Amino acid sequence: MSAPNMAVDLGGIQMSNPVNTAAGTYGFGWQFEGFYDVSTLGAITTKGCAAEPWPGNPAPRMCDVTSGVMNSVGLQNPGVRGLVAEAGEYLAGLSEKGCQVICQVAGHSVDEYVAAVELFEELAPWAAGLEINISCPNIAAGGCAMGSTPEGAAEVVRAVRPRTSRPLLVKMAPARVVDVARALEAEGADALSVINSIPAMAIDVHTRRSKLSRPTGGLSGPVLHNIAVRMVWEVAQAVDIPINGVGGVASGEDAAEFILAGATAVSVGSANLFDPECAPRILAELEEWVASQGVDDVNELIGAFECQ
Amino acid sequence: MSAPNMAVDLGGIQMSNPVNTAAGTYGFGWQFEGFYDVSTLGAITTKGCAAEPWPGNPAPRMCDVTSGVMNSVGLQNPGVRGLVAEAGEYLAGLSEKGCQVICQVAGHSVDEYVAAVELFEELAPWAAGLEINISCPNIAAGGCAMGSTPEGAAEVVRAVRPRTSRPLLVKMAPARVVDVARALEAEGADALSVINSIPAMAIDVHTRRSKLSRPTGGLSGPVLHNIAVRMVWEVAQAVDIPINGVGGVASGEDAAEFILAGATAVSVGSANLFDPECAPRILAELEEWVASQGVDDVNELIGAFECQ
Amino acid sequence: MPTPSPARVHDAVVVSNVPVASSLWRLVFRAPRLAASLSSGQFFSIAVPGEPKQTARVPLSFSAIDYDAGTVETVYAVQGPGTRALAAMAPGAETTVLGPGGHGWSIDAATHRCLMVAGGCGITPILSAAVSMGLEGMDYDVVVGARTGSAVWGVDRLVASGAGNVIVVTDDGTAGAKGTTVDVVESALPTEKYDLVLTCGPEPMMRGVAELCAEWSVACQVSMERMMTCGFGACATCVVPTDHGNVGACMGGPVFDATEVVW
Amino acid sequence: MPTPSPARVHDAVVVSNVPVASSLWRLVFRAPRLAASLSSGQFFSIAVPGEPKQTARVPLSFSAIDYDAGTVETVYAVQGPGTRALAAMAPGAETTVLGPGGHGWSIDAATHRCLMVAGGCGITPILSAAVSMGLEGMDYDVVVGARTGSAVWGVDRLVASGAGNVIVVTDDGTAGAKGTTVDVVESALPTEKYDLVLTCGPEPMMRGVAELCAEWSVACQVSMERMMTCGFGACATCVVPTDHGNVGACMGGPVFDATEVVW
Ligand SMILES: Cc1cc2nc3c(=O)[nH]c(=O)nc-3n(C[C@H](O)[C@H](O)[C@H](O)COP(=O)(O)OP(=O)(O)OC[C@H]3O[C@@H](n4cnc5c(N)ncnc54)[C@H](O)[C@@H]3O)c2cc1C
Ligand SMILES: Cc1cc2nc3c(=O)[nH]c(=O)nc-3n(C[C@H](O)[C@H](O)[C@H](O)COP(=O)(O)OP(=O)(O)OC[C@H]3O[C@@H](n4cnc5c(N)ncnc54)[C@H](O)[C@@H]3O)c2cc1C
Ligand SMILES: Cc1cc2nc3c(=O)[nH]c(=O)nc-3n(C[C@H](O)[C@H](O)[C@H](O)COP(=O)(O)O)c2cc1C
Ligand SMILES: Cc1cc2nc3c(=O)[nH]c(=O)nc-3n(C[C@H](O)[C@H](O)[C@H](O)COP(=O)(O)O)c2cc1C
Ligand code: FES
Ligand code: FES
Repeated sequence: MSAPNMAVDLGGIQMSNPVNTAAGTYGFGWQFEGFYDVSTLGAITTKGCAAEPWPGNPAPRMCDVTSGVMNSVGLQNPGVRGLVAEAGEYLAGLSEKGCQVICQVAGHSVDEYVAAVELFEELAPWAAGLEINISCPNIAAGGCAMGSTPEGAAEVVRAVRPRTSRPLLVKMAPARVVDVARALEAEGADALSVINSIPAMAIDVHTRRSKLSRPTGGLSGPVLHNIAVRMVWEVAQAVDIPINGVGGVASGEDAAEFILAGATAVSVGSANLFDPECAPRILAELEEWVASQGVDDVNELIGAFECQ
Repeated sequence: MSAPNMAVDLGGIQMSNPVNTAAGTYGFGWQFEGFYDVSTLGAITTKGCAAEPWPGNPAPRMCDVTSGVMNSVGLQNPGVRGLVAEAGEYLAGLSEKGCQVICQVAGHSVDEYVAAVELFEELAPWAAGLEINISCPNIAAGGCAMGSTPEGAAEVVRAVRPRTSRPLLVKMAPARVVDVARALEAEGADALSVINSIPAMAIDVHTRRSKLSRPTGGLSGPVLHNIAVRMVWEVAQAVDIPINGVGGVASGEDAAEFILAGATAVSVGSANLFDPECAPRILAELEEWVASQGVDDVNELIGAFECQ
Repeated sequence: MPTPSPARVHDAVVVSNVPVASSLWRLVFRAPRLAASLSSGQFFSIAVPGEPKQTARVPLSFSAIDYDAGTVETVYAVQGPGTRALAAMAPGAETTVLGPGGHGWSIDAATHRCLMVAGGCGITPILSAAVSMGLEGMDYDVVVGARTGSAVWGVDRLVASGAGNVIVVTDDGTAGAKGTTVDVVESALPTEKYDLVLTCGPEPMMRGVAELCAEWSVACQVSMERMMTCGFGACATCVVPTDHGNVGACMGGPVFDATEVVW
Repeated sequence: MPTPSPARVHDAVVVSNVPVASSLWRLVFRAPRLAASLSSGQFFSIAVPGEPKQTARVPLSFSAIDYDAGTVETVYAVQGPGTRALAAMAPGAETTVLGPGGHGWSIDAATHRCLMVAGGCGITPILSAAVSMGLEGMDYDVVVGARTGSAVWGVDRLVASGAGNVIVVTDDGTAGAKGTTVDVVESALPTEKYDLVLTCGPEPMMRGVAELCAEWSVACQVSMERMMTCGFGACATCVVPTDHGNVGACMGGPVFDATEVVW
């Protein structure tokens, strides 16, 4: 049997395979070139960038918890210009080699999102799509403060949608996902990334303080995988636009679960940090699984979960 | 130094210590008598019971996931009369020995909740309080279908509140906890149990079917602990009634995190199933921690999390 | 109050743990108080530390007990994360076991002649039943089914226990006859005078055996496998539908009278 | 594009792993390619399989390398779940290590005389610095601080490396003088002619040393500890505030020029 077709269309982003990376866990991509040829992935998503640089939160920004980590990075980023200066050439080359580059967009307010989108339009012609992050749990304004209600989420997309003709993804918070997804689809989002990290809290019981520099942080890793699969499944039944499944992917089986639940693409997140060689392995395992299912195209398996 | 005071008041339920058990993970209590003297715990919460017996869902009702389990028991229960016939005498004795018995109440509709509360009023004089379960993720009607919005949650409590003068707890779903908690407080709930298991999905990628007999189930165990701590902290800041922290407690430190985040009592859940001797150990560890904090009363530590 | 399970948490130390057939492993561990308390067809649950994907204990039957050494033997199939992690436990590894669990085979001394039917890793509780019956000098035959020859284990031990006939069948005919255990039962029941059938294996197989027993009015006991979270009656995750409602396999089973089970 | 980290994932086998002082353990593992690539003050990150509470790798400095054997030595403090699980790894245990990470001490051959200041498990990268300087025949003294005498480790090795003075201080005076490393630095800087100070230990200690160095205009390098999720510049969880903004400790450190750090 010949190798199955692995190419998918994520809301207009033509990926050679479904494996993408999750924003904030993959830097700007070049960090992984020492481990493998990044262009073998279907897409990468770059760290969320705003129009102007953000310093992020103070340390400690990370703590270990059961089967995962919590972070409070708070979207430290060099701004769109900084990204382009640091990695523009590299990312343009990556895109030429057939790996799609999705640039994540951050903002504290609708105006900031618009400003960042406009800068990407101007400076990043190589970007295959933009992902609007309305779900960061670690910033005081913007992020999940806006993205956790259908109204707040819709407002952001309504404002940025007219500013770009490129595929527009929205990174969703793990809250009220069905209502928010419907609102985002109605505003013209081309695809949805489901989900961002889940707000959580870890207290050092000896000092009585948070283990992070903020009271709460974002939980990620294998710990949230089954919650994310459920949310992808719920969203897939509610909207017609494609979904990028994110949360706890560390193996081909984890990725396959998302695809069966209805995801077109799958982002590898924290696993990149624990196991920097994992993404190509996950792709290989996924391809093996597709072949084992007796189909010749991964697209036949999207949403192929069988309700008993 | 003498042993610290561990007695707490959970919305009118006088507990000799903060350790409670989570409904559905502790049967009717007698199942643990072979492992230790159950009356040493501050309280136990019995499996949710409805006015009439429920058969629950078909097998498989449980699967293992990373650092936890998922279940779709669906509130199988013998009905209030069945509970009283099976365990009434035992529970009355437990209550006499100073361990408070909290009876959980299940229903598919407001009327069924009311009917169950009335039966408990009639048949279970030994119950120190009733816990209304508006958060089961595994039933088609009632449960979290009603408890995930402030309106639905309020409706149930409005109906049952006048039927009992005993302390009324409400077991909350892990959704919109601040809004729901405020609504429940306004309707006269005496305490809140935060949280029930989180809806999640596990797919067998070879058969493409759910690992449970339903598409989704409730995730529990260490995997949801840090999410539950965050929710307890959010609820504690929003309401003045006491909180019973539930989710992933497997050690005294886990219990201590809930108390620092604002919980008055703490329920041990799935850990009872993996490690049936754990509850008294958790109590001992908690007491040790209280002493280590240089206070002579656990009440001084409730909500003593220090925001930096 | 109803009687709580006699199960307790016992320390256990792995004595040996090796593959004995394709994907079947044989584990022997020392846990004297558990060993002394188990009876044939009961189960125990073993904690597999260090495997994040297996938080609950793994429930297992036992195949033999060495009372002098205080050890328990079990034969298990490597299926998923739990049993994979179990197979990785080396001699000397420490863990805890919970048991005894449930009730086992109920074997009446008046039984005339028994047929045991094991499919796959169902061999484990069947072997312990054979050993018990052998010690009592009872009359029994055993059918052992497997996918393929390399997956067959236990025939020597069954013979040594005192079994009359030990009949092997495999799906692909690479050992014994080609066919299923149900085929063997189908041809045996009309001709041989069995008054009891004990069976453990995949549910469709046990159902087939149970239906034949009903047809020929032979008493039949089935050992049901269910995902178990606790193993002592507290969680209701292990139910088997019976004609008197859902019954927990960990307390009301794992062995059921086949006529009670609603297949 | 900027230069990616030279870190790679290497297989590692534990050679020995034993306590050497109160709560300090010494681990030697074999990973020849890592051993060949590490330079003094750099770090590596080790995976601790089987501990659900430690998903990220544990970042550690090294104290010595045996190039012939292909082994790396590290001395670590048992603090929480990660290092507890590390301490449970027996000889023969297999895992993976990621490295080399970051940039280490930058030691100029023109350095006249160096003072090294180690607090607690900060001894680890200080010992490797001492060994390097010793091999170059350079002139250096070392201050070793600990809470108490039983927590002191490495004095013999420092002496053997060729250190001039090795001064021990403990908080409780049970070994060496009673006091802190900062006290020693405070009295040494005005009188002795050091032109470089290297320090690793608790942040308040390093800050104290850095302030004294600034006062006496002595170059000072500090090895900063930060929670690290990746160790190769991808996640921004390891930042140290510097006068030119937040800098990741895993790529821009762990060794920083003390004057850059905003304490
Ligand atoms: C009372 C009892 C006695 C048993 N005795 C034996 C025995 O002697 N030898 C043996 O090989 N196996 C026995 N089993 C089955 C054994 O418990 C499962 O194979 C094991 O739990 C699989 O876990 P896993 O993580 O390796 O596989 P998983 O990936 O969890 O599952 C693989 C398959 O095994 C089944 N399974 C998984 N967990 C359980 C469970 N807890 N209970 C029942 N089925 C499960 C599932 O249907 C699944 O399809 C027994 C089960 C029970 C309930
Ligand atoms: C570059 C670098 C080199 C290091 N070298 C050594 C060494 O040679 N010897 C040694 O004993 N320790 C060293 N550490 C610290 C070591 O990584 C931590 O002690 C270890 O990660 C603690 O993990 P834990 O789970 O045991 O404890 P936890 O329970 O996680 O934490 C205990 C305490 O240790 C600190 N800590 C925990 N994790 C980290 C981390 N990833 N990075 C920094 N601090 C942490 C926290 O502040 C916490 O208060 C180094 C750290 C870094 C960043
Ligand atoms: C260190 C770190 C930084 C992150 N930064 C971002 C970010 O900039 N934007 C974003 O949308 N998500 C961010 N996330 C969330 C991830 O993209 C992802 O949604 C989440 O971690 C769940 O996936 P995982 O379990 O595979 O990690 C970050 C996660 C981590 C661990
Ligand atoms: C097998 C099982 C059955 C449960 N049944 C109930 C129930 O009847 N009522 C209820 O409110 N919660 C039920 N729960 C949820 C627990 O009470 C608890 O809220 C949840 O498991 C989180 O706590 P834990 O992580 O400590 O288990 C059940 C959980 C499990 C694992
Ligand atoms: S496994 Fe818990 S009741 Fe049977
Ligand atoms: S640890 Fe990830 S960037 Fe430093």
